[in-house]
Amino acid sequence: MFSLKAGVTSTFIILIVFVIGMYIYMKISKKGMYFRRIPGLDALEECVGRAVEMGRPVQYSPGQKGVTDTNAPPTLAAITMLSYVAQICARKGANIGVSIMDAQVMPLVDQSLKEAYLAEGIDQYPKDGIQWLAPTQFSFAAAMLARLRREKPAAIFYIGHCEAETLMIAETGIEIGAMQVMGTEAVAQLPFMTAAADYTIYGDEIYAADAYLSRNVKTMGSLRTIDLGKLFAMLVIIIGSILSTFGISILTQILKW
Amino acid sequence: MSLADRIMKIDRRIIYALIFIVIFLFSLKPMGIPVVTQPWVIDTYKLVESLQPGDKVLICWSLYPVSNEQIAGAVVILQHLCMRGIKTVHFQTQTAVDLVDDVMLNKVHPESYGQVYGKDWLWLGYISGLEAGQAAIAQNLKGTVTVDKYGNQLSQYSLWNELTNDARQFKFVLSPSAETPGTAGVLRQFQIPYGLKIVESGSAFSLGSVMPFYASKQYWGMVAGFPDCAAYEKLIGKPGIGSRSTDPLSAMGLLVFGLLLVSNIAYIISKLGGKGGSVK
Amino acid sequence: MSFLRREGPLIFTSVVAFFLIIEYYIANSQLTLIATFLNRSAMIVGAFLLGFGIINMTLIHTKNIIQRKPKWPFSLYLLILLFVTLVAGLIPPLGSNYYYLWLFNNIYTPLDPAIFSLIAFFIISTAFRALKIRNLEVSLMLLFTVVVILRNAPIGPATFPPIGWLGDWVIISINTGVQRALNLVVALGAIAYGVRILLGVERGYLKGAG
Amino acid sequence: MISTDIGVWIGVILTICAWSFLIKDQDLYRLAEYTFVPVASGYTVVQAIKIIMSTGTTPLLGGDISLLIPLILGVMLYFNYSSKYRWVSNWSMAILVGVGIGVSIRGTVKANFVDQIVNTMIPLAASTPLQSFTNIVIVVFVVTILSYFLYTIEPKGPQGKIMGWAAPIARYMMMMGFGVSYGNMIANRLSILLGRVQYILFTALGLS
Repeated sequence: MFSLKAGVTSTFIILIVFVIGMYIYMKISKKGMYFRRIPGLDALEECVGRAVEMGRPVQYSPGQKGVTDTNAPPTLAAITMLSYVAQICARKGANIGVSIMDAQVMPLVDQSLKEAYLAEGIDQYPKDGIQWLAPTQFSFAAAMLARLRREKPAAIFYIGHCEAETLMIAETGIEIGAMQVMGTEAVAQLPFMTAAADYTIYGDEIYAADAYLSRNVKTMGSLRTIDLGKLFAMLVIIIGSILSTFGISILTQILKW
Repeated sequence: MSLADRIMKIDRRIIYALIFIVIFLFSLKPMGIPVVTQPWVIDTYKLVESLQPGDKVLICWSLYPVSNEQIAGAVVILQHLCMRGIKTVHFQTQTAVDLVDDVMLNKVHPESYGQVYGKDWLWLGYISGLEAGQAAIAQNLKGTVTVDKYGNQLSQYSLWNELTNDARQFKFVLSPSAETPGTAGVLRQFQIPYGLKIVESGSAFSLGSVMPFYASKQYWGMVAGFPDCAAYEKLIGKPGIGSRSTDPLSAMGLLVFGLLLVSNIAYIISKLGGKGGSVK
Repeated sequence: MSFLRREGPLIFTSVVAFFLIIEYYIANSQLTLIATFLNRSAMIVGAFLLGFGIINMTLIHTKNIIQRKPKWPFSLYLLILLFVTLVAGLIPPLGSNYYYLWLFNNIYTPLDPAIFSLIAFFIISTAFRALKIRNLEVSLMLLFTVVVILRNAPIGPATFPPIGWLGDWVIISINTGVQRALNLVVALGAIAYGVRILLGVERGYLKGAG
Repeated sequence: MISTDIGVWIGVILTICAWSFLIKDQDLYRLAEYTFVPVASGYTVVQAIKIIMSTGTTPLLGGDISLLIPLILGVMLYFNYSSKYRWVSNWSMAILVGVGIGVSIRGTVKANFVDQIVNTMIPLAASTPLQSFTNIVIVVFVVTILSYFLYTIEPKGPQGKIMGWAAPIARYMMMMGFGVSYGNMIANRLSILLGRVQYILFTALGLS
């Protein structure tokens, strides 16, 4: 009745071990754990500060996907980071605008802006700045480029799942002289961010934003588990390729079990 | 401001104008720059040549209408298939409207080879579920679809009645692929369980994902981008979109190379000049 | 009340996700039914959310028109065209009548690649500005970009065969290695992030600031 | 033969309007933008209504009472506009996020983690020397770049020393890969532009 499907047994075990490991590390992690610097996350304050000095607005976009498919994690991570950026804006008095492509995130964006402003003791949050520009990739890009030229923000944050429109936004951002922080889990877009943006948040660094910015002990502990996962992957790859050089495929068989 | 600095701070509209001029000029006046015929193109050509008239090929479209490289590759292979009198069955994993209509009716023109819809080619339309949709077609073709894209009962077509539920009836699967599940899905759903040959129509990107499997002959062949397309068009003696595109692409490649060269030379000069004295 | 507002939805989230994850691994027809139902429900609820977008867009442009902001006639044009498209789409047969398909095929279909093609210009001007031999990192990027550009221009391999061979090799080896490593990294991050949301320790979603 | 199809010419005009972004002609571009956005929005709304009808109301009227739940949840979303009863919509968002997190965790572990590891366990000595070299490069690249993304290893002690060596090398490797992607993407994007140019020259103007 409750039997495992074929070919996923080892995956299931890995997932369970991972979850248990995360739970344990979240319990035992202590304050003052070492954490590598992430320049893109350090730059959030600086970018907003520069926008305030120049008297120009801040532009934020949480990527182009919604929350019901496999792109939910980057989108939610982008909304987490939005709440930090909005809080900095509220504190420094910067005007923030949010551009949205997938209407699914609208309630979440609205709520996180509201609560970020409340946390700084401000009742009125910039509701008019939240705009749903368009629902498809290139109609969104078209509207976003026009909005950037119109409003001339001094800081652009483009974080979340994104595709080809990244470079259009980045290049227009340079044209209007904005400082740009971009981050994505979409590996194919990282080269363009590296070339065009001032700060790039690479791959899974976008998921670490909460732990990194809040120094929350629990979430920091869970990052330790990710490190162990990476070490596990490195080890298995090294041992596995050495074994397969000699024609032994036992590790492959175990992982495909 | 020195010349080097001026080059580095050039108005980008000059670059845009250069791009426009080069691409329009070379589209209008092709120079006939030669292309290399890659081994995977020859393999694809030989595979189609080895088929008998009346053999069947499955085409799994996994892209949107903007992927014109992949579509161009599929068009030239489909033209070759039509020439050889081979029957094709199409389905698509993306919801884009009228994709195959556009490709088959406006670009391949099967009627000019004497092919008739329903007898020589069939369009099953959009199959939902991405890779699950591919799996359904592989395992249970007859049970998955009952009407074609136009909403007509499939049972009235002679080609449909020739088909069985065995995926091995297809001589190979052609996969024009730019989106998920694409050729990776075809590999998992058709090649590994049924041992079908796969031909990919992709772009230069496909090379990275295809090569390991091409070496093990799981992917039988490939047309990767316009240059391969042009080479294939030469093999079947029917110049088309590929041959028309290679010259502008060559010219643009050289233009980009030149621009990068100029910007770096300017950069070096301004660096060297900067050491000697102040540059204003 | 607090349970209905915050904890309740959070627990509901975790339960829904738990069923979907378990269903992937365990063969059980009841579980599959539940998972299918949940997936379907998410599709339906997600479709409702588009209303938020349309309301937002309509409000913004109505405001532009009422306040006579600069270029307000454009806003009027947008609202009219939105209305026309919606009406055309809702005439039966839903989403496939002649007028709706005409709008789609003659406006949407050419504009999509037209906007897409702007990237061709941006990608070259970005390369012109950013790819300079500033330091070893950027120089390496420049070097490999140039190799692949020359490999992809048909004239490159045709006049100088080694460039074709080298270009193929870097795509097969170096690109594969980098992409695979980054995919692994991203996958681990996403899994851990998902688990953190299910355990309710992540700020942001429904938890807000503070 | 110059085209006589009005649709083709609308396409050409809109394409040129879109390209006018490059030379800062605001109104022409705005025309393209304000034409594109409502049509795309209308299209998406019609798709959404189709989804609600085909997976929701039609089976519901056919007797599947359970579908009342998502339809009610969908309507509950609109409590978001009320400041007092806003929390009601949290329940609807919960099912969306739950499904999103669920489908992303379940597929990712296998497809993007385990399968990627399996694909990277390749023989370091293959049939040809070139193939062996390729395989070694892939394995070395993957392992080095993974080490760069370790967050919590302190840069001291023996493991810190290794990290200190590996980190810059990993960055160089990533840059090489990014260069390859960049070069590839240039060709790809140019082919999109070329498609538009050919549309104007050959489809509309009928040159050949």
